[in-house]
Amino acid sequence: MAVLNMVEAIRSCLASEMQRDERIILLGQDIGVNGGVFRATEGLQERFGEDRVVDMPLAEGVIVGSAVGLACSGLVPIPELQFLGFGSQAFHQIEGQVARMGFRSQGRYPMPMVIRAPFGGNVRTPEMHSDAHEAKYANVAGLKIAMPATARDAKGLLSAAIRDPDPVLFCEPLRGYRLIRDEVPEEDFTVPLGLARMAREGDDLVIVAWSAAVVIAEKAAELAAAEGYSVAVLDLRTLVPLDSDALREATARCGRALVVHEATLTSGFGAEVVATIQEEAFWSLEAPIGRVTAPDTPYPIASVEQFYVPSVERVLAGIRAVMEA
Amino acid sequence: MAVLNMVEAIRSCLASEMQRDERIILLGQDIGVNGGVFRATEGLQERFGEDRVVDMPLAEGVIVGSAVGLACSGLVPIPELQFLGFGSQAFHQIEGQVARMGFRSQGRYPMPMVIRAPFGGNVRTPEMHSDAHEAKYANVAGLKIAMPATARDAKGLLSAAIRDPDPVLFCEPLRGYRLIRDEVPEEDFTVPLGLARMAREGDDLVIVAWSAAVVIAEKAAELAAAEGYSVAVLDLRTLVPLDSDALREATARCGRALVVHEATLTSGFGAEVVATIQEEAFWSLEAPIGRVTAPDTPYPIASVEQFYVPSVERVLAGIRAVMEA
Amino acid sequence: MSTPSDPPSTESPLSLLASDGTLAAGHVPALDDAELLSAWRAMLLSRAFDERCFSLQRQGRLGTFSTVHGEEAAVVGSAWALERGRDWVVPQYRELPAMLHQGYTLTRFLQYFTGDPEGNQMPAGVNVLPFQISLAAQLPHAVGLAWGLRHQGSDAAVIAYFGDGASSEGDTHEAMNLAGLRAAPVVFLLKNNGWAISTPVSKQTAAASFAARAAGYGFPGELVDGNDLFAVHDATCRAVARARAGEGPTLIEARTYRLGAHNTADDPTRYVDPAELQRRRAADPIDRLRRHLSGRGLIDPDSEAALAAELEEEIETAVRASEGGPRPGPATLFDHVYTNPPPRVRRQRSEATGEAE
Amino acid sequence: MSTPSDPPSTESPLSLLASDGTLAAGHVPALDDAELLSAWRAMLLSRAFDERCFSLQRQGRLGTFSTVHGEEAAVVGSAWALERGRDWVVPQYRELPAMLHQGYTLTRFLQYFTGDPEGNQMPAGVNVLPFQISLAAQLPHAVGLAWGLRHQGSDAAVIAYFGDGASSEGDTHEAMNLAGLRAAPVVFLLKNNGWAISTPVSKQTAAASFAARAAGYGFPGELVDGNDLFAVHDATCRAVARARAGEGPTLIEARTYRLGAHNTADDPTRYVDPAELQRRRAADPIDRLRRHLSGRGLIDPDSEAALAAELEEEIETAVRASEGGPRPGPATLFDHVYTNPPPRVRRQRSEATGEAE
Ligand SMILES: Cc1ncc(C[n+]2csc(CCOP(=O)(O)OP(=O)(O)O)c2C)c(N)n1
Ligand SMILES: Cc1ncc(C[n+]2csc(CCOP(=O)(O)OP(=O)(O)O)c2C)c(N)n1
Ligand SMILES: [Mg+2]
Ligand SMILES: [Mg+2]
Repeated sequence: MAVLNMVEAIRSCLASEMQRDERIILLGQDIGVNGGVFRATEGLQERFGEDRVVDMPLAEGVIVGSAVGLACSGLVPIPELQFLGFGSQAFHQIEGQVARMGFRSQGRYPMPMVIRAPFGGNVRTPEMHSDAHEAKYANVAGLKIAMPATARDAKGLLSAAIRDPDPVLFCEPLRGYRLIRDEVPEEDFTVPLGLARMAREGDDLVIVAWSAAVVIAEKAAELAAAEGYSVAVLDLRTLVPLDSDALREATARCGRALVVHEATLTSGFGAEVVATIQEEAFWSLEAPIGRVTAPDTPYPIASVEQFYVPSVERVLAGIRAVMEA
Repeated sequence: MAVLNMVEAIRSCLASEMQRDERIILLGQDIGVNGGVFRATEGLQERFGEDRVVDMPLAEGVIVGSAVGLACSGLVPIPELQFLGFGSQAFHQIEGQVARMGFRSQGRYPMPMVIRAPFGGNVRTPEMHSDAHEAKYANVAGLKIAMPATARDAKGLLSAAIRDPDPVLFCEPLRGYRLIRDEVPEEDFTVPLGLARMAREGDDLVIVAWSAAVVIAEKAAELAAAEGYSVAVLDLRTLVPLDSDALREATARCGRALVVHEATLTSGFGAEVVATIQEEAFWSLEAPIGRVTAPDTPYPIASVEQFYVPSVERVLAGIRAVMEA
Repeated sequence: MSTPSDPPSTESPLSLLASDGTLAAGHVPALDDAELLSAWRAMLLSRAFDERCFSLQRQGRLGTFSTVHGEEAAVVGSAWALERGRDWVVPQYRELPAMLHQGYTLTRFLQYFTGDPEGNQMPAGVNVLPFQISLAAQLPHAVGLAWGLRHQGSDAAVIAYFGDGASSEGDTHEAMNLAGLRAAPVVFLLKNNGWAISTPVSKQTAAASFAARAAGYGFPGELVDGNDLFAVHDATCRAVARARAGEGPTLIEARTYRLGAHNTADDPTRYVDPAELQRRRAADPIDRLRRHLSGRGLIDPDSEAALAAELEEEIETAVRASEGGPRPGPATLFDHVYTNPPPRVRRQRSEATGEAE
Repeated sequence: MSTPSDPPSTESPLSLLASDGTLAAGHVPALDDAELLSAWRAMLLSRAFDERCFSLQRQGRLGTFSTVHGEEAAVVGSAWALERGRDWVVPQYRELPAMLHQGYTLTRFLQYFTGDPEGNQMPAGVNVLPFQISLAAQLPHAVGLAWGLRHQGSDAAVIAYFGDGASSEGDTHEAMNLAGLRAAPVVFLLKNNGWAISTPVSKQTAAASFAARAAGYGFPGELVDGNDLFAVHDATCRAVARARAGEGPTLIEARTYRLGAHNTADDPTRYVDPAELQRRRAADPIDRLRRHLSGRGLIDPDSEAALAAELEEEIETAVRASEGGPRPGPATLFDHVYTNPPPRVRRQRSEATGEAE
């Protein structure tokens, strides 16, 4: 198996899916000649032509909105938002259209669409490029949301998302594009949507995380081991569907849980994880579930982002707090 | 004290605030000659002139976006979204601009703005008019969110929101416009943002709700009394700031809690309430906190909305489930 | 007013049918007598159906809806340029006759507005997108649809309807700009009916015409008298021909007038000047076409009365067919939301319906 | 190219300064010699500062930023039509000279791009909105600002900068349409620099010019040679005069060219044709103005060298002033987010900073 970083895994997945299914069409800003600002689509226009890898004008609303129409015509569009933060410009199309068209048309126009969008901190971007908006989309009924934390999952979940008949928002961690590297099977495979991954086993406490926060969680768990705490890390992989079985089982085993995410605290998806755990495994809980998140402030200027994005130290402190509660 | 319905309370509040502060300017679709599609601004254009009550073109983005500029010029804009559902068209301006301008400009351009927006079910509207999107906005750092459940609070919170230097999203329950009627002081008063209201006292279980769901909760609590359950109803009034003291105290007293809201379950604001309660009052909890919400599906056609919006019966069943857990 | 010999204009509306019912000298209509009579029939059906639905709504038997009243020539004239089964209609919510032209039925409309969501499901072969409540949100869809059809080798044209109000939304701009870039086979049919609820066009834009906007996207725009069936049809036929030939989009602004309320919840007496309404009623597109058809001897009061009775019957049949269906139940909340529902949604469905997961 | 005697055009760019540095016959520039030299100075300062910042960025001392390189005439020519302290600048992110004209400083710019958010705080009296990263989101703000100022009796003009890419956003349309309706005193200055990152204008729109869009909003649009200081200045002065006189907005499309990378993270060799770049370099606006000023004897190589040294010094002073300030700490996450922070945010601040709530 080849070791790939996440952007390589995504690129190779897109290529093989496009090869497999000629209904697939990519659209987005700077994805053609430039190969995407992070090179996720590098070489694809050369290979599949300008008709299937389409440079779009600078307007997120119509990048997503025209994808709705492309899907109605029978194609499988994969629009790219250059950054998830600019998905807000397309929010009405995602929330009001993509997520509802199947329902509205009573099945006549399903939306087999994947919206790809990078996000996430600690890469020194300008304002609004790093924000973790996943909770806002998780509250949109009709969407599914994938947030891979490994290169292997990036490929397997992206293939699954493309083949899934429902619309999927596929969030890619900017920091992971180069830094997350792991073994990725060359052959065709999918990772089913809705199945969490136990990234690390442990008995005392389970950290629930997704996307690049899983890496932080794993490091903190490692350090906690030195303090005598056996900490598991559960990578949700997808927020919708949410793997409540895995949440229940991990909590039943550990009795204590901590959620870690890059998004702001209030109404972040961590709240849903907490609510689900206490619904599913209330009687197993030995302490309040902790949350280590960004504060309730906008993503800041790069010079202070290390105070904003949950760090290994803050997660470790969170582990201690839950363990000592 | 006069008994007013909610739309009357809002209208009279807007009038007295505009009288008090000539920097206030209202802008929105159909708010002038027509007085707003629900008559919330009836008579205000006649009284304050076309320069202060401005009929806007049909574009939510620029209704909110120009309000940002009006605020930069020193005015106090009160944009109206005809329906909260169409706030999605302005999401980038609310999330990316209104909520961040004070931070971005490091205090040079605060946003003393109130965005008014009706929403809520059981009024037989067409698609997208009833959706409860509050959780999406609660995840936007920099905003405050008010959701009154009584006519008195509508006036008192709206005055407080207008005078608050931070931007406030003010959500008004469509069903309450005519049906929620109570005593509203004629004189000037404010209800502070961030202070929940104990709408009903009780010892066995506390229902946490906001906006029109409070009315449903009160009715269910009444019925539960007949079954021997003493049920309190805590009206949050504002989601941001969140009154965690009130949540802690109510849970400490009752030991059991149930959240009720019109929005969809997953990543709804109920999750934040659950997470906060278990953080603040874990050791008082005698049973898992329940959630009675809409299912994770888009707001449906009017003929089946009674199955979608939490009903008195479903809340009552929720009470029983938590009590029996 | 411009005449058939002038080039398409964005300032002076194309006019082919004078208010006295005479056709512009030299204009040979593309509609033959049979087609013309079918258009006439569709306009009368629309008017009669509006009235029937309005009264059903007042009796509480129908939900809130918007009539076509006054805009029949704009909708029918444009739709009659399409070929059913080949071309596509992307509606807003006020274009029922265009949907019917494509194979949608009165019964489904009534079903939908009495509360059965299946009424918004277009049967296979009916090339229509669902009603769109979010103003202008359908325009990006129309462009994507047109682009996608062409991508797959079709020569279909897509007509997208929207209003003067919807024109102000960002979606309209983004969609038109993309359409120009991709030379998408789409006809943007802007029905300027004077109002967006209570907002007059004068508060919607300072532009002299909406049609002029097309130049800013690199394709032609044309202003037409929207109460003139022939003018609307003529302009749309040319636009559809351009679309099929791969020449790209066209924007047509059809100036018409909303003779009724915005919808059944609206009270236009609050904001419409009665004298203005009187003047506009005198320009009713149905009356104008009647004068023309009578003048040519294609109809007379007897034949019109017979037709009216036939339409009444058709409407009654539809009303009866739409009634007595099963009341939708809680499963309706869930069906078609997801093709593969998440387990949580399956559980919610089972809780709501009592059915197994 | 159109000349001063022609009416403003949206098709043929206004050109006053020929590439050989000669001024169009009959044109009397509004800029007197002193103003002209101050504009020249601002252009050279911008170029030199770009170079300095680029190397600071490469050394890791500055964050990602975008140079003005190539667009100096467009920015300076337009900003020099404004009166500092009276008029307003609403920037995107590539208009530093216009911000400096209003009283913003190099030091603040460096502060901001080395990580101190206070660098984006405009001191009182500096009539500038903050940098805007969300493309076109500033245009509704500019319209609201212009409207609000006028509402309060001011005769200030607001200039809003944006690019060819940003023009495609819905915000641009909504803002222009509202500006027309409210006759807002705003000048929309579209710098068409040929690129939106790697996307050429030919993939941004099918329109022949952006300036033509103004007609669709009921106000004038004008195309100008954006590398011609005099043309940009002349058109902006007329637009500002209109704004002050209550005659409403103007759209100016300044055709220029991005001679550098999109920003310090971009590699334009992936998509820019080197031959094209060569051609564009030959049309550098600074060289053109140099020829003009030399021809008129206002500068010579000695004076330019002296000026360059002076600018170098000014830049070094700013670099030094921006250094060694306190590193921002966790309080920076919280300050100014809310004026009255919710208790939860107060607690988060106290946890992050160790300070009392
Ligand atoms: C995005 C959005 N904003 C607001 C509304 C509420 N609304 C419904 S119809 C309407 C006016 C529409 O006017 P126009 O586009 O001219 O269409 P018409 O009704 O005249 O056919 C408004 C404001 C909506 N449905 N969608
Ligand atoms: C709403 C939004 N979408 C995408 C981006 C990412 N982005 C940053 S600059 C840029 C290109 C901008 O081009 P243009 O408007 O022509 O301005 P220029 O950089 O040429 O001055 C893009 C796509 C953004 N900042 N904002
Ligand atoms: Mg209209
Ligand atoms: Mg550009």
